[in-house]
Amino acid sequence: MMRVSLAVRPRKKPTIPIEAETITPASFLEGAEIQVWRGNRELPLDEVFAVTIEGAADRPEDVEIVLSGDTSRMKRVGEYMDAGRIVIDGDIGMHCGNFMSGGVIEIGGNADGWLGREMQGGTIICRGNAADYCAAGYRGGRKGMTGGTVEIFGNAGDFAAENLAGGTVIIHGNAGDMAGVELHDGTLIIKGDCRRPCGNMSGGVCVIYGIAYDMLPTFRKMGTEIRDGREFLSFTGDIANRGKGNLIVKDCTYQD
Amino acid sequence: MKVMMNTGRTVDQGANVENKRSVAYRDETSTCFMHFFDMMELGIDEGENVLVASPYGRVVLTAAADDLIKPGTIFVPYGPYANHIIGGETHSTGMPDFKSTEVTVDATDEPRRTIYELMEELGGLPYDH
Amino acid sequence: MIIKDTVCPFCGCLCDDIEVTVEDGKIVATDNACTLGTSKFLGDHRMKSPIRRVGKEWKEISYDEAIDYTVDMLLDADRPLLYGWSGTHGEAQCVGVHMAELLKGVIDNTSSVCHGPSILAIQEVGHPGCTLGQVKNRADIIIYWGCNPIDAHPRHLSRYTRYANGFFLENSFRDRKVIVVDVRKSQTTNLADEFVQIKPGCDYAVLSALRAIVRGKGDDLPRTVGGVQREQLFRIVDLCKKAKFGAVYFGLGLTMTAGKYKNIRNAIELVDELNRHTKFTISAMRGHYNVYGSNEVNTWMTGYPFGIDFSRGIAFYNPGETTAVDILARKECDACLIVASDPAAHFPRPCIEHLAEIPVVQIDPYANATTAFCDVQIPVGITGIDAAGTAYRMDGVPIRTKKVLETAYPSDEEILGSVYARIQEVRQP
Amino acid sequence: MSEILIKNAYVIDPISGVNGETMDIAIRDGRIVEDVGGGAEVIDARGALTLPGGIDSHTHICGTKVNFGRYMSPEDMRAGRTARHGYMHATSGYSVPTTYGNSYRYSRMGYTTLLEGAMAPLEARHTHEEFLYTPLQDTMANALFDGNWSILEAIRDGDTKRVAAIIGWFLTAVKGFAVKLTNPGGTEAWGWGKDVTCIHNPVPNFEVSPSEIITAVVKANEMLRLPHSVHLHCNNLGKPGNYTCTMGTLGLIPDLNKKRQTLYATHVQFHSYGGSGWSDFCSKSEPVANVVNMRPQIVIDMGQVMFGKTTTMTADGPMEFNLYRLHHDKWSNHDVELETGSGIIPVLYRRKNLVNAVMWAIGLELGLLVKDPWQCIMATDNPNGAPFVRYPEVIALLMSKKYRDEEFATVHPDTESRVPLPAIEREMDWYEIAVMTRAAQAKALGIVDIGKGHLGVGAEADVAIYPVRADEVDPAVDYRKVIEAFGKTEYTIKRGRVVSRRGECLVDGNNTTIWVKPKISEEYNMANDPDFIAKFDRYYTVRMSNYPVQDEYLKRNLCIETEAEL
Repeated sequence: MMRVSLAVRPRKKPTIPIEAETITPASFLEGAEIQVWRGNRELPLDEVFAVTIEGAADRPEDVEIVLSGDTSRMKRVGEYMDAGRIVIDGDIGMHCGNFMSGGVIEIGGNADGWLGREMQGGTIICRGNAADYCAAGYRGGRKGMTGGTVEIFGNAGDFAAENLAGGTVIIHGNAGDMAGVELHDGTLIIKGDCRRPCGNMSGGVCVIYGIAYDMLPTFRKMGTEIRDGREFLSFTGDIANRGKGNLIVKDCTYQD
Repeated sequence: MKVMMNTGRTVDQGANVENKRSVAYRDETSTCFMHFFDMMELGIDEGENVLVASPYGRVVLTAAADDLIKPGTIFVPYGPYANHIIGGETHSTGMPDFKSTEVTVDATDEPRRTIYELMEELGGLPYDH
Repeated sequence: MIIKDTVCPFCGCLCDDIEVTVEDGKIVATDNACTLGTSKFLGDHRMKSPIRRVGKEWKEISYDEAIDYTVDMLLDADRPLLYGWSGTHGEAQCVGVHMAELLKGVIDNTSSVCHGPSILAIQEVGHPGCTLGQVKNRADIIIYWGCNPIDAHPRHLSRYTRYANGFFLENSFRDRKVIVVDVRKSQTTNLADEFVQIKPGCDYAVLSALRAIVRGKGDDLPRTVGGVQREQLFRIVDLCKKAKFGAVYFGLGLTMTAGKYKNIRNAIELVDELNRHTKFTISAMRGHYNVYGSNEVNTWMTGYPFGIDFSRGIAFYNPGETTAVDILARKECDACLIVASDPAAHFPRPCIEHLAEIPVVQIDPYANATTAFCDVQIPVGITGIDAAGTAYRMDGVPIRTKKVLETAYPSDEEILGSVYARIQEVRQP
Repeated sequence: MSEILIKNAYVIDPISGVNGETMDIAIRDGRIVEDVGGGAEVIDARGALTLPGGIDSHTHICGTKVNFGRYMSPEDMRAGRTARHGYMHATSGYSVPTTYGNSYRYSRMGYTTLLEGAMAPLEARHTHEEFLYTPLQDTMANALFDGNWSILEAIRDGDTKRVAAIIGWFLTAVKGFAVKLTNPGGTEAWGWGKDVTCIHNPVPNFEVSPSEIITAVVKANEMLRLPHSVHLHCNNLGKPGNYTCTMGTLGLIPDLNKKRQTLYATHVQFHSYGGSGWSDFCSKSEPVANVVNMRPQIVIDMGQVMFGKTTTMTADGPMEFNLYRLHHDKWSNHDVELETGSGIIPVLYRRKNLVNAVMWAIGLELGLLVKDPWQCIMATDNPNGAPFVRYPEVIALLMSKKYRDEEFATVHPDTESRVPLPAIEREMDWYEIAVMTRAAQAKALGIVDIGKGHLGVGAEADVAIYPVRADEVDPAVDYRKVIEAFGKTEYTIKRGRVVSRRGECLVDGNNTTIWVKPKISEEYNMANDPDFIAKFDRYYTVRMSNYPVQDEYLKRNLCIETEAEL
């Protein structure tokens, strides 16, 4: 096992983002010098982090990376990660786990926007809140997340699981506006409340255990079903879009 | 009183947008258009000042009655006064909530400030040559 | 001297039939222009020379000193933001893109707080549109949604829609129907044949409902949607399907409200659906006279219309992350060059608070709210009045604006060209 | 005075009648000369294949529609991104790259001249602006006349001279190079959401048919003595069974010009479809190629499709809407008042899709079945059939039966019963490829006389040196070497300067825009025609005085003046 500890050093301009897509288990195997970017300057990893490496590994599965300190502006950590483990003690910046295909990312604090964007596999666990576009897609693309699991223990921002095309997204708290918008396939579970879920949905499943506020008028009510001993309302839609998705909600309100 | 603040372009705002030091621009962008009923509830008349506050800041505007405005909402022409109390949240779309900020409106005796006074409050230095 | 067929550099209508009267080196009158255009042509109180803030004082400096300051500021920055651009010509915008590329900075234009969401929607579903003349000559139904042209684009109705006769419409006022959809009554709603008043924040739901009706699924809808009776929605769909040519124009009432670009996407998909029955188009009511040009220039040079981050050398685009309001509100830039716009008047408060903390240079003919946050401001000629150049109308038609006044002010293009040349000396020897 | 001497070049220069001769090429101040002094820069070509600079006579690289293709496709822009380095600006995009992306990628493939296939006159300024940022190729643009109201009216009135006069006015105003008809009449019908279904179908409200438009404009084009012929995108693009419409159209064309063809029919692959629907869709390349073989007045380009992702864009608005209804992806449309239309959608051509596989085969069949390579130009209608970076593969497919067979084995199995491709043995040689990629283009466009497409003394020194020994490599066997060689030149020389070397672009570039100006008598000068002016003022939304493209947009340009018979 290799354990890599990265402790953020104090920074003069702490809000200028750092782009660190090089922080993945695989890159520490190669032994090459790892660079990150602060704005338009490329810097060696150890200028930004105090780096401690214990043990050794010859495959990414055996690498664990632990980030500590203020990592809230560190973007793209774990991008394209395919195996191994990244543990983030605090908050993490945007695009954590983009295109991830395997392994585990565990975030102790909050995650900024686009957590697990276009994720293909693996697991992301966020103990705090996730900001907008959690498990979503890219501008202009037709497919968002296609596989794997994202689990948020806090709340999610707006456009959660936008363009979801596979995999499972579980939000234990509330989701914001337009969760599951353009959902094609896969499963979105929201344990709390949300607003205007699943607009333009064409397939897949979304279950909301709380209240769906401002439900869209273009979901056809199919009846009720029992989940965990409680009665839920079952809808199909979005009929604005020839949609065949299933939207199951505990309760809902409309903008009438 | 809690209301939803809408902002937008108006002819008078646009006609003076290249001359922000003008009284006309200041007067237009510091006007709080609201329904007569809401003004009655606040106990104010046309031309009196109101204090409009949001979690991001507070600003004094001059009330004007407009029966096109729905009760429970106010309209403030797009400009520095409205922006003084709008947050930087864009829902990750790049676009702030210019048309839907929840604010409180109260009657006030405080005077309305100039644009440069607003800018000074935010750390700017007026230029008035 | 009267100069005919002058192009108005105010709004996206880019009217090119203005007559400008120039006497003694000043514009004294305009003909055909609206209130907005006239005020711009007759504008006064220009800044005389570049200024620099020194402590609590303003000091006049030379153009060379101002350019030096700008160059140093930009070269020192880790993440410079180059913002504005919609109020200047394509030629200047091109220099801006080259500069952003060489500096590895972020370049964004005012569309991010205007029709940026419309662009995001177009990137998801495309854009069935047309030039304004197509509407003038053919459209028998016009829908204004979330916009108020009487105030923001005063001649739109007379040149292209309500009052404009065309090849296939000899009596426009009689033969065209105008529907206005908005959350509030306005001057424009008074001119409508039909006004649809919807509750704030309900545009998306109403658009979804209309799509369902066009698809013949209206019976599944509730009785009212977003404050609108279902019967009214049916009536509107019926009018649209019966039309020979329909045109939707939308404004910030759709781009700025909850859901932002998803509202526009829904509107575009409604128009797509209507095209299965008749001819329909949809277009954005663009604000600044050349905001569309800044999108065009950015696109052909970088691949993206706005919000482009060159920090890593290659162009990266992600509005919401690489757009000016987000970058400023999140304090993610450490210097800002502002060209032809006034963010201190038009941006939310947290953005302005960050502008106060970082070095700022502004290139603009007038003192404005942003001046208060500048370290240096460089006055320039007004594009379309004392400098000629290219602008793109709201429908993508490029028009060359004229130079009608002779002044000593350098143009945006010249100032930016000097700054770029100096940056090249350092970064590309 | 700058001088270059290319030594030991293995030259194929069809226009000059050179087929595989090892020789030296002397260049002075941008032109080919007899010889140069001892101080000349020497480039040793070491026997490498040396051709005149490549010419693309039908591509979409600059202008409103192309830029909208970029604008709506941030996902396409994620591919092909490069950072600024040296003289090269940053680039983005795969199927619709940025202007610099287009210019650099064409340059590394040895292309030095490009014709933008479709420019809406009202938006011509935009095309010219983008030309300024396409620095490594000379540029020119076809102006669209398919739905031009004044022309439709003049045709209805039977006044061909007036048709010519109007075309002349517009071409000069917009600094266009040639006359383009895209789905003639169909784009006007699309103004009402309709289309024309065959060449004899009248255009709503104008009482003219596509066949009348085509024949009148072809005559007018010759009256104006334009260097290029009419450039036609036939009606009914992409519809099963459209080959009859295509053959009917080609049959309309008389032989009116001794120097070149009378009609250039573009992307004929998309117009050579049999079947009554998608279920019995099949190739009709043979009858179409036969018509071309019998009619020397016709030149076509292939419109080859290659498998993969791309973006389709055309002035043919109704066709794009039909395509959108098949694909359900995003769709853009842009109608241009009084003139034309356009549409854009992204597509993915799949090997395992029967229709796509048939399309792929048809393009190659046209290339192989048209006997005279001067009559069939290699092109993909970039980016409609495929982005131009796929040209090297298209060339290799034309040169190697082995490669074709290997590819054929990977496509939908039913393709075999729908296309004649597997039975075609022909393998093109280097000379034929040189014809199909530059010489035929220069001749068809009528730009040989200004020094394009050949290496004779006096020609523009546009030269492409490819890293392949044509006398040693057998393209039918070593087709991989062909693909590699045509993908990246050893040297690309533009107007006597080395502009790219092994894929690196070395200069900022400074291109020339070529346009035409027919000299027309005062009697036919539309600028003085009261009816033309009145209609212009009434129906356009731009003032007539603001319409013409100003000189500022042509930094460096070459105007070809013609003596019109008017």
